[in-house]
Amino acid sequence: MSSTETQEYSPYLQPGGFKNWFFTVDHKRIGLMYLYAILFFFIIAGVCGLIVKAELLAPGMQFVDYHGYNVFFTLHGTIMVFLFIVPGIPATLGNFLLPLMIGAKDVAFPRLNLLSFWIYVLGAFVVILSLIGPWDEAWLDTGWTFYTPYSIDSSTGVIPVTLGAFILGFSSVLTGLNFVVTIHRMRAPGMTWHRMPLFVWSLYSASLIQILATPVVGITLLLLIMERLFGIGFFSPELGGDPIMFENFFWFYSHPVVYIMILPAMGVVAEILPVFSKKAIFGYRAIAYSSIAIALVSFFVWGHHLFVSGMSYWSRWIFSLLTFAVAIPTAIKVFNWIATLYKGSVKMDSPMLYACGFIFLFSIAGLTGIPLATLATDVHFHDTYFVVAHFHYTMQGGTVVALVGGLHFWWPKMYGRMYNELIAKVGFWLLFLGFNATFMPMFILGYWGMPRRYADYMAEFADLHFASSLGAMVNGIAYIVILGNLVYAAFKGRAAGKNPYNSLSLEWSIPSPPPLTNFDEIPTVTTWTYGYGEENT
Amino acid sequence: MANHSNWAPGTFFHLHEEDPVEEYENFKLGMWIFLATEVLLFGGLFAVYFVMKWRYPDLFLAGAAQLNALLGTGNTLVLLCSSFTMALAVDAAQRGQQKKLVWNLVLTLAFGTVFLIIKFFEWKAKIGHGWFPGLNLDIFFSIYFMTTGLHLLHVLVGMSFIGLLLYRAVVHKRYHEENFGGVEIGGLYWHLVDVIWIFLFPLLYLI
Amino acid sequence: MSSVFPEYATEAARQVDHVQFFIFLVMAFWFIACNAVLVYFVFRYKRKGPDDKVSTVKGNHTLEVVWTVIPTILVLGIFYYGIKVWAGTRTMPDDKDAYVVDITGQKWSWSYRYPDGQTTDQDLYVPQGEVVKLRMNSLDVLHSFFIPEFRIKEDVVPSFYTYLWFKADRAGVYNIFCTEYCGNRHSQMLGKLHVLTPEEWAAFKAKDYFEVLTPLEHGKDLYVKKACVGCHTTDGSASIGPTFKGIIGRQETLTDGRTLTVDFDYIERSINKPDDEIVAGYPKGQMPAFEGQLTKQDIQDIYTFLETLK
Amino acid sequence: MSSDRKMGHVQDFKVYVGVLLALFVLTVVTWAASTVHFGIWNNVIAVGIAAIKASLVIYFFMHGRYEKQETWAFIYYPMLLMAFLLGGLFLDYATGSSRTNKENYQAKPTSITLIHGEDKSHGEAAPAGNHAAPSGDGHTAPAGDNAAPSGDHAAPANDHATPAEDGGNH
Repeated sequence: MSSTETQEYSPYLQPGGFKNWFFTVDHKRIGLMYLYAILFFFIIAGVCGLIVKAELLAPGMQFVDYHGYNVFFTLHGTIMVFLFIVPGIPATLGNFLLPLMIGAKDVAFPRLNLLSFWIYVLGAFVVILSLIGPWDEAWLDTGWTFYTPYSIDSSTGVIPVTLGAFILGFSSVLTGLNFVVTIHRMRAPGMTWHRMPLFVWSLYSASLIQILATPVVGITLLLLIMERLFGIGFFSPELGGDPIMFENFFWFYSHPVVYIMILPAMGVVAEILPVFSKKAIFGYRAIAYSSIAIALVSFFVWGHHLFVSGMSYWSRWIFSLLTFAVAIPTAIKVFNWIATLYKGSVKMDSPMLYACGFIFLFSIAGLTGIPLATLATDVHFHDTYFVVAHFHYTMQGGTVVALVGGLHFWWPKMYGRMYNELIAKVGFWLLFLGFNATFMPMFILGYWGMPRRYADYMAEFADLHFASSLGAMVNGIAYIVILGNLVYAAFKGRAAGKNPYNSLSLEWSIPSPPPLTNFDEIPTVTTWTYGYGEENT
Repeated sequence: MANHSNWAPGTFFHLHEEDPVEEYENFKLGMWIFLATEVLLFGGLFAVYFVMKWRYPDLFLAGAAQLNALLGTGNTLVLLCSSFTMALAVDAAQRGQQKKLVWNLVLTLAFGTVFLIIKFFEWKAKIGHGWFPGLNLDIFFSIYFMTTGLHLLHVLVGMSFIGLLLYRAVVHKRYHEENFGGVEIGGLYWHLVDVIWIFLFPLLYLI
Repeated sequence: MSSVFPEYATEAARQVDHVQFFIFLVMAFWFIACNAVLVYFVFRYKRKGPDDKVSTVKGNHTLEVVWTVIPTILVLGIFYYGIKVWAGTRTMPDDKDAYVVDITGQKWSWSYRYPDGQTTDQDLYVPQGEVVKLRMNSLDVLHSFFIPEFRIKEDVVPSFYTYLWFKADRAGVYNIFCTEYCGNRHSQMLGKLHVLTPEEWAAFKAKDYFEVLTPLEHGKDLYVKKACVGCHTTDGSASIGPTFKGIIGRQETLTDGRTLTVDFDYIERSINKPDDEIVAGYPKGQMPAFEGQLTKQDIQDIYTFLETLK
Repeated sequence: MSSDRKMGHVQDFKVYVGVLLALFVLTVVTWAASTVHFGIWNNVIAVGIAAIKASLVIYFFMHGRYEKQETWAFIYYPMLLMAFLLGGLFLDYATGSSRTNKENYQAKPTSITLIHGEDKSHGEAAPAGNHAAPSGDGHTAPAGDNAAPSGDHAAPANDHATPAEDGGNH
């Protein structure tokens, strides 16, 4: 046990009060503030998603008109991507756990960490600002991809949202920068690169992408704003611009950003599996290096978003080949996770349930990516519901399930209280059922050629849409159950010990909730964080 | 900024202390990474430049002919000198020579303002011809105003950064052998601004 | 092989179905294999007590190499098969005698021009068994021309021509979708592709395929085909554009304050150049300019249709 | 305070002056190289000399020579990404993009016309359709997928005027 504190131990949550939260530079509090902000936006975007699904319940327009449907699917996309899932795991669990896992007192630049949180809030405010104004003038209806030339001559609030996304880009770059410097320079003595937890490896590769991809979308959105304000002719065809160039620049950022979303989720799963199967992770270096490999390869593959936009023959040929290069490291990770359970002693608590659910859903997501990478089939599946199902399996089935699993796993560490295990399991199965009921029919809709972003559809697609919309309602209820359980546990849960799941990782060696300066004195790390087999002799 | 005692620990004004050499190395690595993002920001613009040059080659030749290469070369030389004096300023801070540090910072700011003045005349000439963003400009001048405008913004940010360093060096006498990190960071940023102009000058003015 | 795809109508589509079926087999195999092993491990190694004997294996290099090499080979195989089929569908066989149709996409309606100058709206008529090349261009924003039964799709880009080609083997009526988001009525930008048998095709070329419409019916048909229905209602209810109920002879005040009674000249001027005289209170720039697409006779027919709307 | 490791490295004065002179010389060389017309090679030369000047500044002025390998990673990798971005873009544009330019469609009245004053109509609203002022851009109207085995015929023959042009005749 670390030497007793000079003054008695007080968790990081005291002292409270607005001043101490508004000006805090403690990475744990900033992690919590991010958590509250992104869950708030998750609920808003989720409601928008449910409105979209409610509208698709039956052919014909029941609840909203065409413009309303376009507004809500745009809001669902924009808020989910820029405000919830890009900050997502790195900003919440990443901020909270990175210094704890590598044995540091705080991130490299604490003030910059606080600055990037308030830049995030400013960006979120500017995005929400676009909703102020007349219904058919201000509410953005261009889809979260802002494709020109529609986003140039659309009368709706493109400028506030793109400006907000530009500002959020800064917050994401600064967080990435903070994490990379922290991992490079502030690891505890003895914590070599190959003794770091795999969550830190995945945060490192996600931060690399955040740093290197975000500036390109920053300049693209800036050019879009300039084009709308000053009529500078980069993207609009009348002024000699090329709308496909916008697509190229947008997806040069937006494909790496989907790997920012999924890599930390893979890191969380790689943390949960060894703890609940009491066995060392299988192929530590394979998983660590495939995280970095995905981060590097993710910059070469954006062309598959433009397969049908009139690209040249050889351009499609090469981008299809490169897109398959991303499938290999992902496959290696999945195999290594499954091998981790071999000859372990598996305890199916709720975090483990989420981790196995992640593997199940993510294997569907990964495998349905193959027809989208193959040119022959992608020409048919492009911009149909097959793509919608594919990326929801990756984002919701992957990232959100891993985020919720991670929250369950580290909740005792964050708040020092345990959640109700039964409700958590019920919540998982409700989510699993609702999610599959929503998105499995969409694959078949994609086969039939039902295009994306359609407010109304022809009669032959009606029954699958009906089933999918019902599933979406169950999906929504599941989140209410899960988040309610966690929030209740944060206040009234029974006290959790220092290490309820007796994990060997560094963050479980300090009392929970951890004191302000994490470690009394920086620990020297001598063993590997997954040495489960050896100790118990 | 001194740690005000009445703030609770772990807040903006009451940080835990870090070993100065450690902090210096962190600061420098962080700055280099930030420079990488700036390079990619301008990289996106240069990519637009190359694509549009491919699509409208003679439009760009005509546009470049329209620009005043002499002013461009002048600007390049001015920025190179400002980079030189900035490097000397960092060198002076490392050696702890206060007077040389202050003089070099002042010289860098002077070269910066000369750059701004030349840029002002150039833009005034362009606007005189009626090519100003907002008049449905053609591609070349859109790119011209976009790149030089963004670069100008970075020059202004860099100069205010150096102004802050000057204020701290003169009033607080903060920079000496043991604590010159701030000057080095300012220098890195200013050199980046110069490097971007080095790439921008031939592409826009000469070819 | 009963595939979930809609019935294929071209040889190229049949091959695409084969590629997808092959990929589906690969997907199903790996999915079932991985998750069966996972579920087996979960139950086989269920935790019995706190100090179970646990293996300390950390990794296995040969296994790592095996499950890197096998997916790589598999994935390259899929890539090769996919590229070979796609090259067949994408490159035109020989386009000297291809039947070229010009397609123009504009906000929320398709219009087609045939080599002999004939034009149709919304519905495309092509001969069976002949190589047809579609040369596509958009007048305002990005659209995308998609025929699910042929498994072909290509974006329609303003200021550029993009092309698609197919050889329809089976006559019939197929759907046309717009799959690139193009604004308010993106979901209504539909059409039908009629693959005509040789004798129907001969009738179509001789221009008597369609029964001759009276001016009133032709006006009503244009009202639907040219997507006026999207923004102008006939029952008086408000929409993007002014309603057509009782429009003839109505007093309208324009955005620049002038007031005028709606007559044939105003209708013709606002059809050709809508943005010059917008009625106050309605958004500018929403209505595409039909100048050059509608003859004076067409506008006359539309006018006769509007007169009936009291 | 473990200050045994020295902070930063000091270079002597001559290094800085030498680098400055080299930069001046290279600027003049760039200007000279641009006056000679090498066609496409002009771009490569200009970017090459600029890259040399940039590496001089990074290596000496920014003390790049003392930086560890992790910092140099963040100098090289953005350049690699730029190469990929440009490579991906020109893979599409240069190898015969299957988007052929509409034959008589051109961009806005260009600065060429403004200079020679032929087209005084600058400033009027850009008509949505086509413009008269042609500025040759032969590059973008290659024969469709000229890399593709068949390669459909060159820019469409003139008898199919663009649909928006002549009225539909029944």
